Amino acid sequence: MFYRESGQFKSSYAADSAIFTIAQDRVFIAALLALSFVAVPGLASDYLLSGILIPFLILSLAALGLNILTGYAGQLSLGSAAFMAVGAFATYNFMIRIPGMPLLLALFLGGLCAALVGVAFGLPSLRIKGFYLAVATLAAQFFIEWVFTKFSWFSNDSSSGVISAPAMQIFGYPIDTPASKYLLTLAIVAFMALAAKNMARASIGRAWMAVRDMDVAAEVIGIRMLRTKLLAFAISSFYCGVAGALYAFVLLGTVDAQAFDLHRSFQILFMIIIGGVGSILGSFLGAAFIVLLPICLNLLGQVFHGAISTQFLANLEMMLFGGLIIFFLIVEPHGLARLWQIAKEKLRVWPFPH
Amino acid sequence: MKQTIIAASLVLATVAGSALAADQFIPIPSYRVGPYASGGAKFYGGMIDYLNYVNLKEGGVGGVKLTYEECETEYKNDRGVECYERLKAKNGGASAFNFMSTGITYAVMDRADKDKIPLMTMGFGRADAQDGRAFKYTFPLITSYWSQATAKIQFIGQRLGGMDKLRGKKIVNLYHGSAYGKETIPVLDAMAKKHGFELKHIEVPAPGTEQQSQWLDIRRERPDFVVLRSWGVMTPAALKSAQKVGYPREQIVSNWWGGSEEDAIAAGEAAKGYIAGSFALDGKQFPVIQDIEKVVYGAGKGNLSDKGYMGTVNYNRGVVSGILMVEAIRAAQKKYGAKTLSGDQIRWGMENINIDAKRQQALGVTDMFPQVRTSCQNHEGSGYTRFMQWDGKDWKPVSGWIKADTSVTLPLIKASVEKYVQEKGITLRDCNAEK
Amino acid sequence: MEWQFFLEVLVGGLLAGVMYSLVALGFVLIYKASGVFNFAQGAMVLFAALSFVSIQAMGVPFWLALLLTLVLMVALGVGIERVVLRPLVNQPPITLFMATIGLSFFLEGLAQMVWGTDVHGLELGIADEPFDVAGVFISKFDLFAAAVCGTLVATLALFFSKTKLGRALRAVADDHQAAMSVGIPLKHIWAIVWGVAGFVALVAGLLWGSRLGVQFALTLVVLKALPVLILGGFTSVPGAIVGGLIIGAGEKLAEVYLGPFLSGGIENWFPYMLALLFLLVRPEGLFGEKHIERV
Amino acid sequence: MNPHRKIGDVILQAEAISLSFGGVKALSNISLEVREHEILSIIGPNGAGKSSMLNVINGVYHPQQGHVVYRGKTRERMRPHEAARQGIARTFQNIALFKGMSVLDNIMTGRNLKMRANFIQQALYWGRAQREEIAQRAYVEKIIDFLEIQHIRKTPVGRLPYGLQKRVELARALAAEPSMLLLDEPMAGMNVEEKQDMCRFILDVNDEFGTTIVLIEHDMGVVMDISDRIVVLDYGKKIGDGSPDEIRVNPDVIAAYLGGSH
Repeated sequence: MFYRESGQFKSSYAADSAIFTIAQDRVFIAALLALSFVAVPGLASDYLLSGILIPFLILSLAALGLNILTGYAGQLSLGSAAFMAVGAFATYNFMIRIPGMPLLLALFLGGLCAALVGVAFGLPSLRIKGFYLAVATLAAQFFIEWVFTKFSWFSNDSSSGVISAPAMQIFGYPIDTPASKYLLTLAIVAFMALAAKNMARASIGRAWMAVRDMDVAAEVIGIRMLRTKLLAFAISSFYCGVAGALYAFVLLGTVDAQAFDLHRSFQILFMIIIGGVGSILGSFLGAAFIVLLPICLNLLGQVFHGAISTQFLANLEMMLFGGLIIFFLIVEPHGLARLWQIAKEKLRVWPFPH
Repeated sequence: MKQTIIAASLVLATVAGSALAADQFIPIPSYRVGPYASGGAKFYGGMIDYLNYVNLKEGGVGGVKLTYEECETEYKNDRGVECYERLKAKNGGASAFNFMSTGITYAVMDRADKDKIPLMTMGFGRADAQDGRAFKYTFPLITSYWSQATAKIQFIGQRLGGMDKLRGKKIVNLYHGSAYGKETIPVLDAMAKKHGFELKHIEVPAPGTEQQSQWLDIRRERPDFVVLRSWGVMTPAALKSAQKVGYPREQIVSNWWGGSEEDAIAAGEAAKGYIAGSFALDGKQFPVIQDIEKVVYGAGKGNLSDKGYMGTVNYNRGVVSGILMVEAIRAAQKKYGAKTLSGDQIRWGMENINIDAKRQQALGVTDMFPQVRTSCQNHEGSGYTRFMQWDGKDWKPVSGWIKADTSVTLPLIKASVEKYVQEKGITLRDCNAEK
Repeated sequence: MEWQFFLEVLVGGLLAGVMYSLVALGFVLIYKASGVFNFAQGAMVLFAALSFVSIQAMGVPFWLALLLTLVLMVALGVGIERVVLRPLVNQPPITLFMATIGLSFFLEGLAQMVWGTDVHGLELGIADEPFDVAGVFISKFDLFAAAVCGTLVATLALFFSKTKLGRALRAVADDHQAAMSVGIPLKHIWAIVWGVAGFVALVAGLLWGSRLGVQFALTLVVLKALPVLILGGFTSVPGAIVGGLIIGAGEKLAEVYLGPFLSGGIENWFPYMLALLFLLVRPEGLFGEKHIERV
Repeated sequence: MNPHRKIGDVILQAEAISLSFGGVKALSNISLEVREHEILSIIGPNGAGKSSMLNVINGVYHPQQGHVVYRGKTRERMRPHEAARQGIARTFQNIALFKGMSVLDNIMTGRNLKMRANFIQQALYWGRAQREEIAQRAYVEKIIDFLEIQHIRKTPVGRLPYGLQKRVELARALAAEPSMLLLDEPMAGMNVEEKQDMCRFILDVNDEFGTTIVLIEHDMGVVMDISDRIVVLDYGKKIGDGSPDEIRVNPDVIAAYLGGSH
């Protein structure tokens, strides 16, 4: 009843191709942004900010990156964490080797390096498809992990290969409190999410989806396979690279290659599949699910503190996590984003479904 | 998403509500699932048992009850950070964290500095953190990686019949291909230079399930000893591969991460004769372990799922971690009074731990771990390592407590600290002024 | 001496490759019959090995424990097919893949909840003292493992070619539609394939378990099987064997002879690069059929 | 009948094309010509190599022998997207729509060639990207009106009935403003009414835009009605080439058709 589009008519193609065509959606997103930019930094506890929201946002960004490649362009990748690592180490080196390097520029350059590496490892996608490509991207995962562990130049010759992020500031304003770190992350993620949405609905996004859905037909209508696929790899890796740099600088404050191991790649893949392959919103929903579920299960377990052995609870958590993934896939194989869409469609006609 | 956050905070609120005032809160960031669960469950079991033991036996420390809360890290950095943030301000504030993970410790070091909460990195973590002037809140208690590495070489010297016998000998450093594995390369290089032995570094790609080529290489090199810097599954795989190429296990010396029962048991017969370092001995012969069994398990409050794990290396390490935590609280209470203390006050306590022979006797831990005496500058407080040999069933000590060769470690620490201070733009504490 | 060393590395690599093939085989069986890339294979290996040693630890004799575990694994395989995969039939491959990842979490949790997180040793009664063949050391255990693997493959080959069930399985692998249209109950077939995969996981679990100890890290052996899969093709049993041999020998030789120039530790990525390069030349894998796209 | 009679010069020549897959000959030594503005039909029994011929023309397959001359240029191993750039569009025998996208988006992909904004402008939805998007949308709407599919604009193509999907595929091909349109059985599986609609669209396209059309179709009535010329293939060989009236009386064609089916 409250979520209706009746009476809202679009009078131009521009209005019809806007991101949010329904007024209620626009109000909702404005409220969400206001809430997250203004209310959350003021009200949320340190724990909520640095324990939950910052990792959630950063991983959403990485999921967004993978979703561009896998969800939109249809190229299955298991190497997202490696591109995160490239972003993190490149940003670090730009920061410490070039005095006075502005943080945002370093992040951008870090992302650019990741994009270049992404293109290099994207080349095989022209010949290899599906799971074969997925396993081939593991070559990127292991090779890049090895490079950063092996060659200490990347970690400024630290004996352990662990680097500690230098202090951050933007325009002289130090980024050192959870709230300021959160705002920085949020601003970057919001901007990049908008950019991703724009690309997805523009010609490049259509080219990606065309390649994904039927590559021969895509080529026949004039889409250049090489350019389209490599651009997907580049942009996806750029997103992952920036996410990796944020992960290292904002979340952990340190980097070592192991933070970007295969498990991280899988974690990001889970996010997009649970959230919704080929959906910007799905990247966020999936990240929320994967980040929050283990924490919630762990917290719920605390309620039984003492009653059940912690050992048992910890394993039960793991089983529930796996079980819920399967359950969600059976209930809605197209992810949380589709559930959300269905709910919205139901709401449009509520309370008179006929 | 919002709903989930609200749900999460609701759960948070209910859990936080169960806390009581005037307690001393000790966070337990444990790992009971995942690849290292087997060691983690015993370690944190031992630590919790000791805290309960102090509560049951003495009614807490100076009348202040010890409370704790667990948080599952799965040995993952991001989960560790989440646990740190979750527990740091709870129940009157966290006393100190012991993550038993180098990665997580690195990830929370900056945060801990800011929040003024000490990190116990007993036996692991940044070796240079033993310099308390630069690392105010990090405590690599008893022995750092670097100290252990020098002890390993000294132990090999003992086996050969004197340090001078090392000259011209050949030692292979077989290390885990990770930040952790690479950590001791500079120290071993320095030891090789000092004692004139030939040193070859061979990397095992993580996780180390496959080591055939490395061991074939070792067989070709014919080293007098292999120094193992292993982790998790790499240890049994190394021992099995050594057996495969016929390399005697008596000549393999590992650090403490490769020196628990599970490491040796997994390798079965191949582990017999293998030697590992440790900062805490195994066994139930120590009075403190027996007393825990009587008091805690007698009252049905034991944390272990199977009492049979008492006395295992990891369990005893957990107890040692509990003891050091409690001794730090005791020391801090002496200065600040018997009340709920802040993380910074516990930090002072941790800098003033003094477990001498007399105190060891009183605690019932004589010979279980070396004497510990920390200070503002010295956050390690001991530097002793002891070596044990696996006889197929148990670990048997085969050396006395060996002190780290500080002539090698200190210059390295100094250089590393200088670099850290410069990178971070901080100034060293003046320990004399703080007294 | 140098050629002896080379031979040693080569033979060691080939035998290690057999161990990889063993894990890859489990993937191939399931992928061939149902098109599912079963990521939970590693968890099944862990589950099998952990169940076996835990049952044995209760005092059950070796062969009985083996039988009980076999029954358990087959039941598990059939159960997975029924509960997880049947409701997901006709979903895209990536969804099925994801479901098997969820499954691997579930199994890892279940295995450790039921049998505990302890690390166990596993002795199959083969003392692994090296075998001296004209100065070349060959591992007795690896020879034994190769023999077991050979027997397993031979058994599977007989099963596929000689039994009615096996022929039905092959028909399914060739063409689901065709198999259905000649009246083969697909659901039964899939259940059986998952059961057989459970059996293969048990064999792999026992051999790898006695190599590394029975512990959580057993799930990691999957990483060694994946390059074998891309090299040999997801659908070819001989591909899994030959792929394993190439990967095993290739990575060992590369580590020993190429490693020193790249400062070592290249064994993690080398097999993947090798497989990748190979794929660029032959995108359908070693024994895969060339796929002609029709529009 | 076809009112439009302005057939121009030969614009495409396939010369002695041979194509085989792993020993199976799909096309052997086929030559044919396409003239500007004409409607050329390729007919023949199943497996005659009709689709393969279209695939050769727009670069999906590369023949082992022979070559294609298009507007005076001989080309070797051309990729399909280059053919598209030269103004050749096509539809497929088994519908090749992008299943995950809406009707509108499917047709918009046909306009991709006309878009010049780079991805950064697109990401910011700014300047040229925005202008282009709106301008191309306007063009696509014209095609949507032309093919009378306004009501399904936002529907995902997977949910559409077969006949409409075929029409959307035609719309996508038309969106590229092709000078030559290859249609692979555009009326297969349609009822009489749908076929009539489709015939009308094809003739209108040819009429209004002057698009050259190469058509594969089984319905002889339709073929004879709308074609300017017909090429007949059988087992990869050309057995007839001429106007509908010539083909009707060609003895080889009659033999192939009657012999094949009776």
